[in-house]
Amino acid sequence: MFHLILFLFFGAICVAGAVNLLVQSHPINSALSLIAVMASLAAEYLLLGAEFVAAVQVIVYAGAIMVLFVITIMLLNAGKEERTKGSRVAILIGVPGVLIGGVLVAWTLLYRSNTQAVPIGALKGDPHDIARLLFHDFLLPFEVTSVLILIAIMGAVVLASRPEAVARGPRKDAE
Amino acid sequence: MSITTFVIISIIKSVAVLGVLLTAVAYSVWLERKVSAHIQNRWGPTRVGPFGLLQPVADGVKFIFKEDLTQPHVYKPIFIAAPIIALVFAITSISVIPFGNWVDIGPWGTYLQITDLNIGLLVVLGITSMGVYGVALAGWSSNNKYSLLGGLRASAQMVSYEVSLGLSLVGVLIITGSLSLRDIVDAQRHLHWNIFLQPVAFFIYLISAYAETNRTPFDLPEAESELVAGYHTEYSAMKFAMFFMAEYANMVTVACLATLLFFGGWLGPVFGPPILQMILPVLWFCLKVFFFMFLYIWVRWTLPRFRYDQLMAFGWKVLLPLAVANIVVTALIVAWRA
Amino acid sequence: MTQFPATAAEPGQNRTGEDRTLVLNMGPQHPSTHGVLRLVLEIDGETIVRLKPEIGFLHTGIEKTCEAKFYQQVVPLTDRIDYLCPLTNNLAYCLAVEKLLGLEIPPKAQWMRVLMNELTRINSHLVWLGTHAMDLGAMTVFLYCFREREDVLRFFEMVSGQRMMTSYFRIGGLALEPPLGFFEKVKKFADRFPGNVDEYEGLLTGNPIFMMRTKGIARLSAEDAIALGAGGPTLRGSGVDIDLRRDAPYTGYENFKFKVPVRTEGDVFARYLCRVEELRESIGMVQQALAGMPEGPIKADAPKVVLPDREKMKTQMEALIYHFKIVTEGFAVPAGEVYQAIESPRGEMGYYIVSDGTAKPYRVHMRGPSFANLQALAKMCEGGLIADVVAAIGSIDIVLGDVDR
Amino acid sequence: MIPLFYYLLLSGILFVCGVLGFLIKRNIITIFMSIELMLNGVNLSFVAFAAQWHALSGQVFVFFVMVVAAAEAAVGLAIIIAVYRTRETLNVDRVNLLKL
Amino acid sequence: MPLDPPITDIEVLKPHPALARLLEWNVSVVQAAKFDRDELTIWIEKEAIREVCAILRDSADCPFNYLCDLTCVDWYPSEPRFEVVYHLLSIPHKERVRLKARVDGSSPAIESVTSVWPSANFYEREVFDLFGVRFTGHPNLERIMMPDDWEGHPLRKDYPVEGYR
Repeated sequence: MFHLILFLFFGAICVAGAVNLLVQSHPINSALSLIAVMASLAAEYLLLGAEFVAAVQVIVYAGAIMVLFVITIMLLNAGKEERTKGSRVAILIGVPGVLIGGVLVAWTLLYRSNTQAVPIGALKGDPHDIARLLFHDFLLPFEVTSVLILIAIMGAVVLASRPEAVARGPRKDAE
Repeated sequence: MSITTFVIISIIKSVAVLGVLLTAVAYSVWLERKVSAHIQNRWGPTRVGPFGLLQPVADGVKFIFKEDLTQPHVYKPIFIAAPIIALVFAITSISVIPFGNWVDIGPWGTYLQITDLNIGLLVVLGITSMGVYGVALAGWSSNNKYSLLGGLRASAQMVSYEVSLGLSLVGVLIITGSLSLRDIVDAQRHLHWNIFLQPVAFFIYLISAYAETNRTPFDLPEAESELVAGYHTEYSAMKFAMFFMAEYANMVTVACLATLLFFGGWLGPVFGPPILQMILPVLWFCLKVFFFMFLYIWVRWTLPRFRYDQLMAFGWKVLLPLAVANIVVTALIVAWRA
Repeated sequence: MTQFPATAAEPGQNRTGEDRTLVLNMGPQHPSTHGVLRLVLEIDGETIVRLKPEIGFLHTGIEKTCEAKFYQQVVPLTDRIDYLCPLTNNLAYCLAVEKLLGLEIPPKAQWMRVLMNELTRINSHLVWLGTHAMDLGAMTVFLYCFREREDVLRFFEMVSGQRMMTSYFRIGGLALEPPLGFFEKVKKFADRFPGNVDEYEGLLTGNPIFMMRTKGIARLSAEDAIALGAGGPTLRGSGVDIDLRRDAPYTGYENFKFKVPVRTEGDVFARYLCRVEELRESIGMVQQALAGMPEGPIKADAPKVVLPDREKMKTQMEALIYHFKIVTEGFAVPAGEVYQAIESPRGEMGYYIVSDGTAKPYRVHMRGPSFANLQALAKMCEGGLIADVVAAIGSIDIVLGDVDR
Repeated sequence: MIPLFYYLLLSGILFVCGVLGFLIKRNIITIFMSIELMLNGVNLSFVAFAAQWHALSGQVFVFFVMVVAAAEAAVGLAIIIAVYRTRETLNVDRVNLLKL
Repeated sequence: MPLDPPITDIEVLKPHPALARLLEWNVSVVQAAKFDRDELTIWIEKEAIREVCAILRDSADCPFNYLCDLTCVDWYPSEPRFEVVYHLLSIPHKERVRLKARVDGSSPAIESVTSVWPSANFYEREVFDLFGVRFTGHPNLERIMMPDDWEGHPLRKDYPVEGYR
């Protein structure tokens, strides 16, 4: 019961944040609501017993990725979103389509809701076990992603630095 | 233990820890003023109470009664939210810090800790990493160029140094094999303090922690000689006080963490009657934390500050490789021993 | 900081293409502009693209005021120009008028002038050192410096009754005899002071962070320094060996032995070292002045120009008449013009006085060393970072009263 | 005991919100954030299924998703900055030409 | 110490390096010279001032490479009303010389020496601000001390002490 209340509480924050992200016109507000979504998702993970995932969610998602977003918004001084007409097709067909799809999925889930309830903390997301899995069974994907992120870092540096700075090489101090 | 007792004890513990933390914050401000004064041939606060001991109260009253300015050009919701965010995250991170061992109070016994998570260290890191938002948003929402530069600097600095801070702790984790702060302390019994096993990691941690808490020589986000007051240029009264408290609360947290991870936490000689045995560990813990606070203040009033690019270069080109090397060496030794 | 929608902010607003720059207004109220200086910075990220000093916030029209005063009434005005070295200003003015008059100053007055002038240099350099270090984040040095500065100000108070606006040097000599016990106190200070300088240097000179912040920062080559009219330690830090105390001695500086510290690097650290070395040389000169202080009168023997002693005025008719005449109608100065330059702590301080033969100066112009040094700032900073601007401002040691006059 | 489909429902809602944001938002940064929202929704179902089937590999997958998201954010935001530098706008409808 | 009478005979003053260099270059630019109280003053044709400065700066045996000061004196009501005064210093030889150029009051203007010494920039702006003498060829001739919308030039002798009201 207690857990259900907690679930509902954080679930409500999640949904509210997600909706707020859509409604707000200023990107910084959207970013903040996304942070709220992520933080409450971390709480949901805790409820599911995935402690480590929850911590990483906060550190990586809320603490690093979203900081990048916020810095970008600050750096570009992004103002209020201007409402251009844009591609009508996306809105006219996409939005109802998505809504219908969402309703369908929900209906299916509710209709075939014979899945068991998830026992809280039944599966401890213990760092020890996760490490064993990550460094034994999933070693290759792990290494591949590490290469991926290295490439991403290099790509980001090249993309974001100015063209002439790249051509010139690192800035030399006087002499 | 029934759920009611649990809730009651938890609430009592939370309130007690919050009270202790806020007092510690207030008195670290007093300590800073006093120590800096003595470093600089001054007296520091002397008027309010004996040795100026009531100065924090006077400061608090002053902050409350100051006019709370909200400039017309600020982005109001975030301008108000930013100091709250900074303070809340700064205070929350103390929740998993253990102050001492098991204590028995009458029929009940408890750990001197609000909650013991087996990923306690990660929680502290996670929560402190959220503290960036307070600073960044304050800088952005003030709609002031100095604030913006301060906010950008702060967020870049904190994100960068978080990397080396996190990596410096990995060595300790490899040795201990646990993320729980209590386990880490327990592993340091018999003077096997991590400072002896992981000296490099300790210094990386110390330096990164200075940068994380924006203290001299890394206080660039609020470098008053360049950016007036950085991200809190436009803040006044209680909103400013919140940033101020957040800074000192972060200092306390970081000092606690240093004590727990490298200096054996509450471990120390314990003797005497039971009541003394209960108090002594807390005393050792407090003394060690006090030492780190003093170190903070000492460094601040001795060193000049870095330049921004030098700071970033130092973080990425010196601390990060050092931390990685430390991890590799530690891992190799541990593997060789095993 | 958006208080001044000046035209200067306009050119930076070109938000087209690659060079999007931001105009940052540093000052007039900013902790590290050392007064009411406004710097319009055009920055690209944190790099300075253009720097433009805007001055005049302290302009009080002293040059105009001088034209309406008697010669002796100008002395207190000169204190207010460079408020960190009031005695240097007094000295420059008095020397200029004495040159116009052709007055001979007795030796004791000259030696006292050197003594007080060097104490003023110490005072000024201490303020510079403290604020410069504080700009770079080292706050403790500031209070150490002000501790010693307090002693120096006490000496000023002893001789003149004022801590800052001393007006101690008068045309033809000094205002008063130094009080009893003055020399002993100065001696004690002079013996102690080198140890204090070691203390400051201990906090800064070898400090790696301080070196990182100052070495190679805000470079100024010797050619640029000369072309931009920089003076004093700013010039000597760039390797130009000039010191007017040695090269064009005035008020008896030829009797003193001192080294002129010169560094060739031309960066902030070189200027810092020059000034710290000057602190040591100055205290050496103070000691020489104390050791060789001659006896004798402190005022020139020129009753028409120099106010008589109080006692004489009350006992001798002639003295009373001269006193009355000097105070009410001043003294006529032969027509002509002089330019008297002396070495102030900041560089060449020149007083250009034109006399038309009456009791009031026809034109007084002060060549402020800070005014000249400020021009070099843009050259030093462009291409550097914002944080370097702070170091550069500190290193040229400007006083806005001297810039704006 | 919370039924699994509660989690799945929540995850679905988040995902749909992400898609909607992707469709209706015009600010390129917000669109990017919508993608992150979708990823988060998916992560939740991963963790929920992991708990359901007592298989930790679901949680491990979340890590990979996070790593990919981090890489994507780094590169994506760098692209956004580069685009903003040449186009002076963050509106996707004005960034529809390959050439300036 | 009685004052020596000023020497105004150019022939006597010839040995001074600055005057010697100028006479050697072009006799006609030197209007007059005066040696008074150990200081040499040379009056220069105002049209030639920039060239004279350049010549003196680059003079081989005694380069006057440092511009100490640049200011102006208002001799209202006599004409030519203004005297622009340049104080030069030779850093290697520690020699000083004062150059003067007379500018008449109707529309005072003189050539700028910023191309010779960049340091003249502020000084010329100051003279422009306070005396209203224009410097042709100055890169940024605007008010420096007074506000941009100030009326009049305060250091002129006909400027009322209390300002225009």
